[in-house]
Amino acid sequence: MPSKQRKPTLAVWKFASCDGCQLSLLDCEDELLQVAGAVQIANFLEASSAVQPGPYDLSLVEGSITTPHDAERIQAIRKSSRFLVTIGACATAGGIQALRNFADVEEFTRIVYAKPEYIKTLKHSTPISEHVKVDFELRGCPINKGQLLEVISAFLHKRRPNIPQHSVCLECKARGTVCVMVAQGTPCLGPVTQAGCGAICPAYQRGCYGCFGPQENPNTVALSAWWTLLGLDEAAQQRAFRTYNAGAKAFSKEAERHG
Amino acid sequence: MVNPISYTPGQDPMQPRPFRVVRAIRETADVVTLELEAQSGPPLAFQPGQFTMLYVFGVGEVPISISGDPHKPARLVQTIRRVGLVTEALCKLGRGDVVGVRGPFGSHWPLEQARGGDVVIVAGGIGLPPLRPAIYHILHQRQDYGRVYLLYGARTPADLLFPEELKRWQHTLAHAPGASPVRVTVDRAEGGWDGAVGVVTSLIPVLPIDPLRTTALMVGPEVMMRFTISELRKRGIPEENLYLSMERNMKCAVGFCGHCQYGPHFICKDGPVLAFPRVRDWITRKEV
Amino acid sequence: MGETPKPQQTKTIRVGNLARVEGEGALYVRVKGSQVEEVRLNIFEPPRFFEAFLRGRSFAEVPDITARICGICPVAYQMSSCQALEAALGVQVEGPLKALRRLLYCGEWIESHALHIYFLHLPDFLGYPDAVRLAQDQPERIQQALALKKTGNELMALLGGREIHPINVKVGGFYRVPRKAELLDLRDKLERAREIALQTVHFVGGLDFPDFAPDYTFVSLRQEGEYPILGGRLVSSRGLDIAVAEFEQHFREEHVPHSNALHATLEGRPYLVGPLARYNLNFDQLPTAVQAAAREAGLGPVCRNPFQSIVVRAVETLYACEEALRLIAEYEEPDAPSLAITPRAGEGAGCSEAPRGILYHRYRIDEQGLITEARIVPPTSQNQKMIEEDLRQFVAANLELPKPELTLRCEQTIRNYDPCISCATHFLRLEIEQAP
Amino acid sequence: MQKGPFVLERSGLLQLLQALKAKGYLTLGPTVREGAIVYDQLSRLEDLPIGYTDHQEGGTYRLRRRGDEALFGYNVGPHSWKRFLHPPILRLFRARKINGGFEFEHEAEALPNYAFIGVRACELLAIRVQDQVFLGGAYQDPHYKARRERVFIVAVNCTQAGNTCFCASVQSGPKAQAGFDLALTEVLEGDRHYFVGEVGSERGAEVLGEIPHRAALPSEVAQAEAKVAQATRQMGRSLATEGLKEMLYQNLEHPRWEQVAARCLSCGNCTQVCPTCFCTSVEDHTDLSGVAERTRRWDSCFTADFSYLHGGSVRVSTKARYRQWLTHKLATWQDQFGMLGCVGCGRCITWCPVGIDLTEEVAAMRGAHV
Ligand SMILES: Cc1cc2nc3c(=O)[nH]c(=O)nc-3n(C[C@H](O)[C@H](O)[C@H](O)COP(=O)(O)OP(=O)(O)OC[C@H]3O[C@@H](n4cnc5c(N)ncnc54)[C@H](O)[C@@H]3O)c2cc1C
Ligand code: SF4
Ligand code: SF4
Ligand code: SF4
Repeated sequence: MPSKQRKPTLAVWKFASCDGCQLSLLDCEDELLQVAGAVQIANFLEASSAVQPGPYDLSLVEGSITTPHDAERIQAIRKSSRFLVTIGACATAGGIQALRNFADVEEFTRIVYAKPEYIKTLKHSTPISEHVKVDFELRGCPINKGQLLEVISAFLHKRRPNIPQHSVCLECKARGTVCVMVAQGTPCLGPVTQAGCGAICPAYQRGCYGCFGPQENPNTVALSAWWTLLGLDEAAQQRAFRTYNAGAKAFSKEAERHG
Repeated sequence: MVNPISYTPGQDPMQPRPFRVVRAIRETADVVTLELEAQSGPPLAFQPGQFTMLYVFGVGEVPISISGDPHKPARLVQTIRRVGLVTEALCKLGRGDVVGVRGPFGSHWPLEQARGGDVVIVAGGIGLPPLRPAIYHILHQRQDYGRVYLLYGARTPADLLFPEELKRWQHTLAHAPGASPVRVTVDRAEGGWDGAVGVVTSLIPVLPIDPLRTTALMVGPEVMMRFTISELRKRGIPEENLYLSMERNMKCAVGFCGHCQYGPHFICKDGPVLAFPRVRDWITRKEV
Repeated sequence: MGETPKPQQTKTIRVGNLARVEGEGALYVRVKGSQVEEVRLNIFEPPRFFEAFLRGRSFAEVPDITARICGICPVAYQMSSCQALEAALGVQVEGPLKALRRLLYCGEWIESHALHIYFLHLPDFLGYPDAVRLAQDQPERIQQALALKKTGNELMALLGGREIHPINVKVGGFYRVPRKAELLDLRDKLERAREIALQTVHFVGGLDFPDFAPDYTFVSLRQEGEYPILGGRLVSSRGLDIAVAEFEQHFREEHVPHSNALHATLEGRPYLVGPLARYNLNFDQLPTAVQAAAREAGLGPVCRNPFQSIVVRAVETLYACEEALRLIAEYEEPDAPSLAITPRAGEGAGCSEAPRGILYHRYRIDEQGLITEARIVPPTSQNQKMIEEDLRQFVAANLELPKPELTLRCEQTIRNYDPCISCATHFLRLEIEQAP
Repeated sequence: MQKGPFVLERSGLLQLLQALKAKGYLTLGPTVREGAIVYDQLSRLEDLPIGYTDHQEGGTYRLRRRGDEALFGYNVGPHSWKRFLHPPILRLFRARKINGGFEFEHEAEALPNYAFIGVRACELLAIRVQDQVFLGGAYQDPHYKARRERVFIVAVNCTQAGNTCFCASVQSGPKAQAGFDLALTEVLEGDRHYFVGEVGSERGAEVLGEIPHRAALPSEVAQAEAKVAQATRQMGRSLATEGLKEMLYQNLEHPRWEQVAARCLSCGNCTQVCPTCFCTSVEDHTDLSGVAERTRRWDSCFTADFSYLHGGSVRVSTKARYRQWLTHKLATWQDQFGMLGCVGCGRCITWCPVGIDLTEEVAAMRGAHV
């Protein structure tokens, strides 16, 4: 990277989330200093108290929109970002907190808070793309740090990130894992889930639980028909589609079928 | 014509050779022609209709037809329309920049068989550059061919490629004075255009040709080629004399990646230039 | 800039967005004359309702779901939920499976502590906005910190499948257990990490600390024979000694309208959890080598200065490396990766030592194994009241400081706790506008 | 050199492994892992799935105990040898920028010499099919070539058929015909346990020469042949190959494609487990420091990217993707390479997570057509 040029500025933002996706950046131990050399970290509260004003060349946005205040905040962030990438299931699909979308938020509030009258929140947890234009969505709960680096270096080199949208099964097979659904009858969401994690669940002898959200062409109906043969009841099927990407359309639609 | 260099075993056909941009010509708002020279090693000899894989460092690699003169292989000439990331990066290159080149790949226009007869060349949009080497070759051996027509359709007058050459070809391609071999049409007339407006296929019914001794070469969007074929068939040109250049996704260009399959054909090695009978059963089908 | 407060002058300290903490929070302090009138650690991290949507989920899904409360300490959530659910289901994980859990947890301690020490806390002491800028002057130090942190992550990735939100933790054990050889592959790295941790102890021991030593009530787990990570009894520096299941009889959370935080109290008083508490209540359980390192760094068996928590974290990191090496050396592959579990109705509580302190979970399940009630008390919410107390005391004692420095010190005071706001908010009260 | 059939005792197999290792081969073969028989390193006979067999159905695979001590009493599992000859992920080059241009970094690839133990007849043909793809045309893939040239193949004839295989109907097995260095048929008869073998190459003869063996008796040869014949009779599935290509070409719009598309997950497993499927994607990356890298990885015609042209995929529907796959295997492959793209191993049937069976699809289309 030529050092004379102004380095592109990077900002990291947080909405309703667990912090894990931001942490993925700090978890890039081997590359962190290289990232810091290639971009100027201009706003990353979790990591730095030096905050520079926008506009920013690249904004990474973590978390979903769950409050009216956040709904406004994201507009301002979009305005000050040249390129906006959402990171993680919260930001791309509403996250686990989108489970409220299928329930009564007020009841939820009563369960959790002693004095629910103090709690004001939106009825739905929504992905960033429902509020502003998003330039690229990086999936995962949490995101894969290799993919995060790929997105950052693609941005720096003005190329398309190599982020496949096909099923987890392709990664599973590349890894040489034995299919847990075929060999053990374990229900697996891999065939309808987007790759990116490295197919870790089947490699650890369990079914994929869908944290990268639906693949590009998910046939959830056919998969769930097979699960029924494997003995999974309706309620369990519904729960399987209602986790970290419950708000993603293909999954929420499928979950509804098992209501 | 020089024979293509074949790949020497032991060398990886997936590894590009660095070429330097010696000239970048902005043809239209979204089309650039690059003239390239090998940084080392022999120049890249090719046959009209062949293509290369152009690699922009770190960005990606795409198939691009060769648009230069096969008789002047010292300079590799390629014309690119900016549609996505790699083509955008290619269009931004300037003199002195380096690109990777692999090739030349694929089949070529049947210029030998076409000798002695009429030739109809039909180009739509960015389809003209892959046909230009054929025109150059015909011009080089003009006496070998009968009547030669170039039917060329573009979106707007501003999108017309190589306008100077089109004018020149009007004379140089002519088999007789006033023959008007170059016939251009646009979808939308703009900026004082007084030429033809409409689809390129509308130019076919009136062409003075000897159908049984005519060879047709065409490049353009698949729909355009389908209609062109049907018009040419109506004129009575035998289907084995119709040639088209096909496009499919391509990752390797040497038949390993499988992406460019089109029915039984690999566009990278059986094509891109294919005689119509070979695609007859496929071209009318969806999602092949 | 360097103004000193005049009598009766009102001064406010406002930090709109706290940096280098996990999650989103703000600080508000109002001082009138020499009187600290209001201290508010304002948390605007939105609520996420975990306890609510856990209802109706299968017990088997809980460790995966609760991990999502916090990306910084997912293992802690998984471990506390597993222990609570196992108590409810009447099974107990012992032997190599338990050892593997402890090992996985060591990974999280190493990773999380290294992150806090070098990336969140140290820049305060050395006057840098962040570790990246610190790295420009002291590249080696940060590279070592990264190597240390990475070793923690590798341990988690091997045992958990990945560093954040591990996928291999299961009620009853694991989905897949590592082969001994896989663990042995990590030995060299852990030995290197131990060296770095030891250097870290020495280095942070030599930092400048303000004199400040409030009389805390410390609370941690304690179990004979080992430094607390998983399970044990709950003890305090004021003589509390109870089973985890009795937690809710002694610890209360109040939803206070005038404050933004839900205040946890022990017998009505604020208390402190986390590294300082663990250290003070369990110094005797540390291996001698680790005790010696602590002493060399200037720590006695008791340390009450929250600014020195950075040293205690370093000591605990050293311990976690030692412990990991011990666990690996003693590991024997179990016959099965997990205990067989038949769902049954029940209730159970579990508690483990997250890097930031005790994390309490309680669940009630029905006969099909579905959750009917869930309760989660994370460390940061327990420390909430204590942080505000500290701020109040610290500001009162340091009113003469110029405002920017006082502000910085206040922020540092908060960072002493390594507060994890993401964790806290699943039950904190928020100040949020009316929903449309 | 051993001319006719030979006999190797059970213990001779260990000696064979040791001889191959001594010659510097990395011995790979079937072993039990994660509930299936996969291909991995073999160092001892105990690494083999002794006494195991596999029960296979569409979408289902289960290991079972056989009740004897057979070393090769099962059929093919989820892995195929293509993982070694045509690895799932391969770096093709690295390049870095230098004064305006770029230069390639050449690193010598340290390739082991593989010895494949237990290659089935269908798999031998599958290797030949891939040879045709990577070595048979105008261009040769040097990566495949380097691996392929060094490989030592010990074939094992199937003495029982799997429930999803159909090698007999595509003439690829169950007996290995060519392409091996040594071929063995396992015989368990009363308390005798031995292999009847055949030499397929000079290299094979040389290795055999280093281990104890003897010429086979006609009765032993007959025993072995009977076992193989039994496999043919047991074959769980079949595929009528006559006129197959034409049948498919005539049925490109058959309603059956829609029906199978409704069940197909477009997950791509069938293409990954298939020992002949060769498609790859080529990806150009750069890392943060600007070093460029080209990698090649297994791809699948079931992805949207596979047929992407500027503006969108050519094959948008699952129907078009499944049709592409099946017609490629069974029809267009014949035009492209003069052979079938399917060797009848049945992997795509077993390892399709929802049990889609190409023989059934073909039969359905034939039924409606013929
Ligand atoms: C044989 C052949 C000759 C060609 N000749 C020319 C030419 O002379 N001039 C010209 O401008 N264009 C030509 N094209 C089209 C050109 O290859 C595409 O426009 C280009 O690949 C688009 O790449 P991109 O990254 O800019 O577009 P994006 O839309 O960003 O595409 C992403 C990727 O998809 C693939 N891809 C997309 N479109 C095509 C396509 N049409 N063909 C093959 N792969 C594609 C490429 O791998 C590309 O990098 C030719 C295509 C083929 C197959
Ligand atoms: S285990 Fe899951 S992800 Fe892997 S191949 Fe089977 S279905 Fe796909
Ligand atoms: S198509 Fe199926 S049966 Fe045929 S070779 Fe491939 S995996 Fe085996
Ligand atoms: S046929 Fe089966 S394995 Fe192949 S893509 Fe469809 S569902 Fe997946």
